[in-house]
Amino acid sequence: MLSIGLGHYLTLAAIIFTIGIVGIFLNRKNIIVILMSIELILLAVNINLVSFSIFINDLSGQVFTLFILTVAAAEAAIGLAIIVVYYRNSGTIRVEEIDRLKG
Amino acid sequence: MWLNKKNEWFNSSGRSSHIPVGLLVSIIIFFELIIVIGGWKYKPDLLDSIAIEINTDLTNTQSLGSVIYTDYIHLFQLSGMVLLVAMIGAIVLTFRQRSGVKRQNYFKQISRDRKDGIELVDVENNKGVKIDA
Amino acid sequence: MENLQLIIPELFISIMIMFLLIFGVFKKNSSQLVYNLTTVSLVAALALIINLDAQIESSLFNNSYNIDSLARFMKILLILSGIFVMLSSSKYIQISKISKIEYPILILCSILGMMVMISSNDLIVFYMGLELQSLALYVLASFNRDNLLSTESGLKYFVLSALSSGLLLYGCSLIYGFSETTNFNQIMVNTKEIEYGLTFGIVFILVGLAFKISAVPFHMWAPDVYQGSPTSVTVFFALLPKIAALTVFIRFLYIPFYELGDQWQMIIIFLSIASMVFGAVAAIGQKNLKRLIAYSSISHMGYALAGLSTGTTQGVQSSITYITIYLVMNLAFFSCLFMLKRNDEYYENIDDLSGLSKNHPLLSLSLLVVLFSLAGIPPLAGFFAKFYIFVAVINEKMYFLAIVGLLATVIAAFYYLRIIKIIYFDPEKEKFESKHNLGLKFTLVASTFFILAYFIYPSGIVDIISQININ
Amino acid sequence: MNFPILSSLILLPTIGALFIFFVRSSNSQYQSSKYVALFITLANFFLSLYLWIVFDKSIVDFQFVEEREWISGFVNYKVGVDGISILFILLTTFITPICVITVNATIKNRLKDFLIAILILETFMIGVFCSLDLVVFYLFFEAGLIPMFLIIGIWGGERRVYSAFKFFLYTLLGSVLMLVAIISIYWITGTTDVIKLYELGIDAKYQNLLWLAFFSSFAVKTPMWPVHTWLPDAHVEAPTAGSVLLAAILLKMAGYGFIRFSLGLFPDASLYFVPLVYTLSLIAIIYTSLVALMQEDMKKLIAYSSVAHMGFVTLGIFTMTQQGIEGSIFQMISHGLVSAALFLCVGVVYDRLHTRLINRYGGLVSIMPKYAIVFMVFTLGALGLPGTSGFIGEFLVLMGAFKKNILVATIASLGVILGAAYMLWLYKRIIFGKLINEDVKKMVDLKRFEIVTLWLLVLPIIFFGFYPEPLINSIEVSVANMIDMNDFDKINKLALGD
Repeated sequence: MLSIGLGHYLTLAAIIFTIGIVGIFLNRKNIIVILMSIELILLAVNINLVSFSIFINDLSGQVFTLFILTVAAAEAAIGLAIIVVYYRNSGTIRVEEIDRLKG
Repeated sequence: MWLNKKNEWFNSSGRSSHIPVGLLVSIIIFFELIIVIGGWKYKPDLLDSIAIEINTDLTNTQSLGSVIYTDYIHLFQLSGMVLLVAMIGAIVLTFRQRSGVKRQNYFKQISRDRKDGIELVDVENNKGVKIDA
Repeated sequence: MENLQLIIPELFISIMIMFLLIFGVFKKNSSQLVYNLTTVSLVAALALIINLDAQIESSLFNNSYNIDSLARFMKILLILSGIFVMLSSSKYIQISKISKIEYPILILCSILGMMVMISSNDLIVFYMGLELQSLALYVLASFNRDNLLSTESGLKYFVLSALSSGLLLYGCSLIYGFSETTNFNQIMVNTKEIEYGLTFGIVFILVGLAFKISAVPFHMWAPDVYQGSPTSVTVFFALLPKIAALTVFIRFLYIPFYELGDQWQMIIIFLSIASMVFGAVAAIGQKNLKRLIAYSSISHMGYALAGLSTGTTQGVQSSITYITIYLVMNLAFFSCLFMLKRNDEYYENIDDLSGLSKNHPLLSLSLLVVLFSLAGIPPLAGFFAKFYIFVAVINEKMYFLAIVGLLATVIAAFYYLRIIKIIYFDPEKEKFESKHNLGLKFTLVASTFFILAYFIYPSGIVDIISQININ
Repeated sequence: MNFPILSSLILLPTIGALFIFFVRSSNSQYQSSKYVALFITLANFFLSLYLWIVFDKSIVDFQFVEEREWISGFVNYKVGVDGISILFILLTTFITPICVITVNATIKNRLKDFLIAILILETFMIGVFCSLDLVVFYLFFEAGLIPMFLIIGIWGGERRVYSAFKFFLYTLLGSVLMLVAIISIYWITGTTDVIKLYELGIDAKYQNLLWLAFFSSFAVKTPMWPVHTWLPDAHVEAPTAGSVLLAAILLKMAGYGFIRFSLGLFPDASLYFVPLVYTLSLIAIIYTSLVALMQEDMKKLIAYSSVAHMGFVTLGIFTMTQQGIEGSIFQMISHGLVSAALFLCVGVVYDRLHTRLINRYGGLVSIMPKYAIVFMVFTLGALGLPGTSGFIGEFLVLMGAFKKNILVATIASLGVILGAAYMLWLYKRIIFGKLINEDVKKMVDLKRFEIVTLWLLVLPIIFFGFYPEPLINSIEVSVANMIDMNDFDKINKLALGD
């Protein structure tokens, strides 16, 4: 029988983290996807922290997770607000068209 | 380093050239992370063990609460500030006061009393009254 | 019972944030008033910090919040720069129509976040401070919400900074897992042996921090954000977050990871060399002054990192000296930038400076001083900044780093000279306005004077900094 | 004596510059600011003259030493003079007022800024020659780049931007390695105080690398072949006063540095690298003399001749004999006077005709006889005719060289002949020949201030040509001490014995 150990949680977190990174770097269409990818990364971190916290029997990991959740909410709010104002100005949120600044 | 590709990533030129590179890099990252996990030599027994016993007198939520409001109170307050910033930020960026829209002024409405609303006028015969003068 | 007296400055700023917010909302058209009150409360906070007993080395909240000489010095530096930034940019935000009550409040919030970062001695505290700072900065970058460039810079900064926070967090989670604690001192105790997990945690954290101080190869956001943001925000970006991030860098490298010096030293050296060289080379072709100063600050961060890479107290002190002088130079540079105004429009291209010396001899003289100082030519302050760094680096026999750094100085001198050439050798253009508000003038005069007169008594700052002890 | 005479020498020009800076500018005050500058520089000259008089020439030690804590626990501000440096200070304070006088004709715009730049430059130049601490020396050495860059760039000719950049970047690149070396010396020996370093000595195993680092800086500044290419550009484009300062004083900083630091601090390495220096010096002497022969531009010709003369200087220094070093110092002083004078002469005709091309002139002797006379003296001085100061220098250098290596000395003597060739040919083409060009005929002879400045230079050139004693006296003891201290004599004898 396969019992689920720390390694499995960490692998799951690694997979999610990688998906998040890939999502940011390979996505060309929609900036919202980047926002989601960032949430994925934070999620991966949370899984890591919670599983570590359980396995080393230390609460601070879970506390950390709670604060990360708070921050993630705040970040999503501000991220969406910025996307909204950007959309108002440029009429697009396609990633490949965000190129006015260069030099 | 792959993060240099930022501009290309934002630019539309070089349409698909970065995808294999990105994938490759991601796979490398992933395997590195797996190696990290697999290479945990610190406490090898932990890898296979299932979650350890937790003191059942307190529920997890209770114990979390007890530390958050004591040991981590400064962070708790600070997260309040973070949320405040998020609020201010979202409002200042997206909230627009449209001009030309009629609004209610509640305070004015409820603080209205009789002498503001009614005016008694002595009307002379056959003269009439001018309203909204 | 915690000794809350030690965090009175932080408490004071938090209370001022809330008070000013309420005040600003209920009093109509009070944006200017709130702005001035913010400046005043920063001055008050500065007084409160200075008033704290300098001898106290203490840590609060289960040893997660350090009040020590490093934190004290960096906070003073932080708030002083904040005051000068506020003084110099007040006119700018009125003219570019971003004068809202939220602007100074967000600045206060981000300063609060930076103060937390500076004092942090715990992964969680550090992260919360960092996020408080970054969230306010995202909004500030896109504060000119009707301007495409400003919102785009905000967006780019948001995406990349959030990504770097993610990497950093992942690193934190690994460190937590492998050391079983989030406290810096405890991490040092628990990580005597080197493991893969720790190394990766360090790498992830260093990458995240490198993002924050825009070290190559994690610098790509800096030029775009510097250029697109309103100049008043750019100057903020160029000064304050660097102080906080550098302090955190010092804390990470010298407390939790001190024993693992072999692991991070090569990384820091690489970041340092790449930043110095790339910053110098990439700045050569730039046309926009803000973009140029972004590359220049990338290069300067390389020098600050070179000091850190030595792994010695002397190296850290030289980095702190470097960042102090860097702040003054950038403050002076941006004050000059704020003066390039004509008919309520600000100019920020290098060509706009053409022949400036004929119409504005004093302004161009200060620019001359600032640019030569940025290039590190003696006897100006910029030279001493580099000098201390190289003294520390050469003491560790890192000749390669020193020579590369000095060669990068020569490359960098080229583009600073180019600006000087445009100011002094080229034909003149239309005049700029010569009336400026007092705060801006004061900032420029004070910072230029500092740069010019630094060589008379160089020991002053060094003596203060040499009292900072790291461990 | 407690009066800080050297610091006053250093600071006085800066105070003058500040004074000029803070006086509000208007056209009428342009003149007054010039008088202020002249007054300050002259005061400085007399101060340094006084210094030379009270200076005890028979003492080996540094005199008028001032020491003050500067960067605490690390570097002290330390200045002092010995018989060698006092001459260079005197040269500096002598040439600067002459430059101030010439601004009348050459500088049309931003006179005030120009005077400020010159005064600040004087501060740095004097600082270089009297600093007795490596860091202080480096500070002054590098700081001089700023005013010179501006002088070339703002008031220069057509290609001023290119030349200014080339000048700045070349010299900066050269000197960064010196900074590394200075800091390394601090960590090796624990001090950057030159006097202490003389006593302590530096471990021979470090000397070669350190020597090379210093050499990279001084070689660019001297300039030695093959890094001399910035010099012709800078000279050609700089305004007259700038060229004068550059040729007369800035180039001497490096020669001074060779004597004070390369020989003084790294005697073993200096000996080791003698063949390298000989080779480069000889190439400089022969090659640049040949290049000078082909020049069409007067300033370029003089610039190349400077490179050749500086070749003699480096050659003389690295003979490490009493005669050679004394000759080099003498040559530097003499070249400071002669090249300054030649650039002034070029400036005189350039102001009138606005061209530096040699073939546009010709037959000036009948139009400008006074000019022809002074120019003759300077030409002869430059080619080293006996009776001019140039002769003494070259003669001593060659004497030193013959003592060490006959082949080298012979090749160097060839350079003297080439020098005579290009200088006389230049003189012939400008002063004699037919009067062809109409506009040349309209040229007027020397004005009063030009006569004054040029004769001020003629006098010392001839005086020291016939009576070199005062200069030689001044340097003799210091040079002998340096040779003693580092056992050059013994090494020389050993080398000869082989």
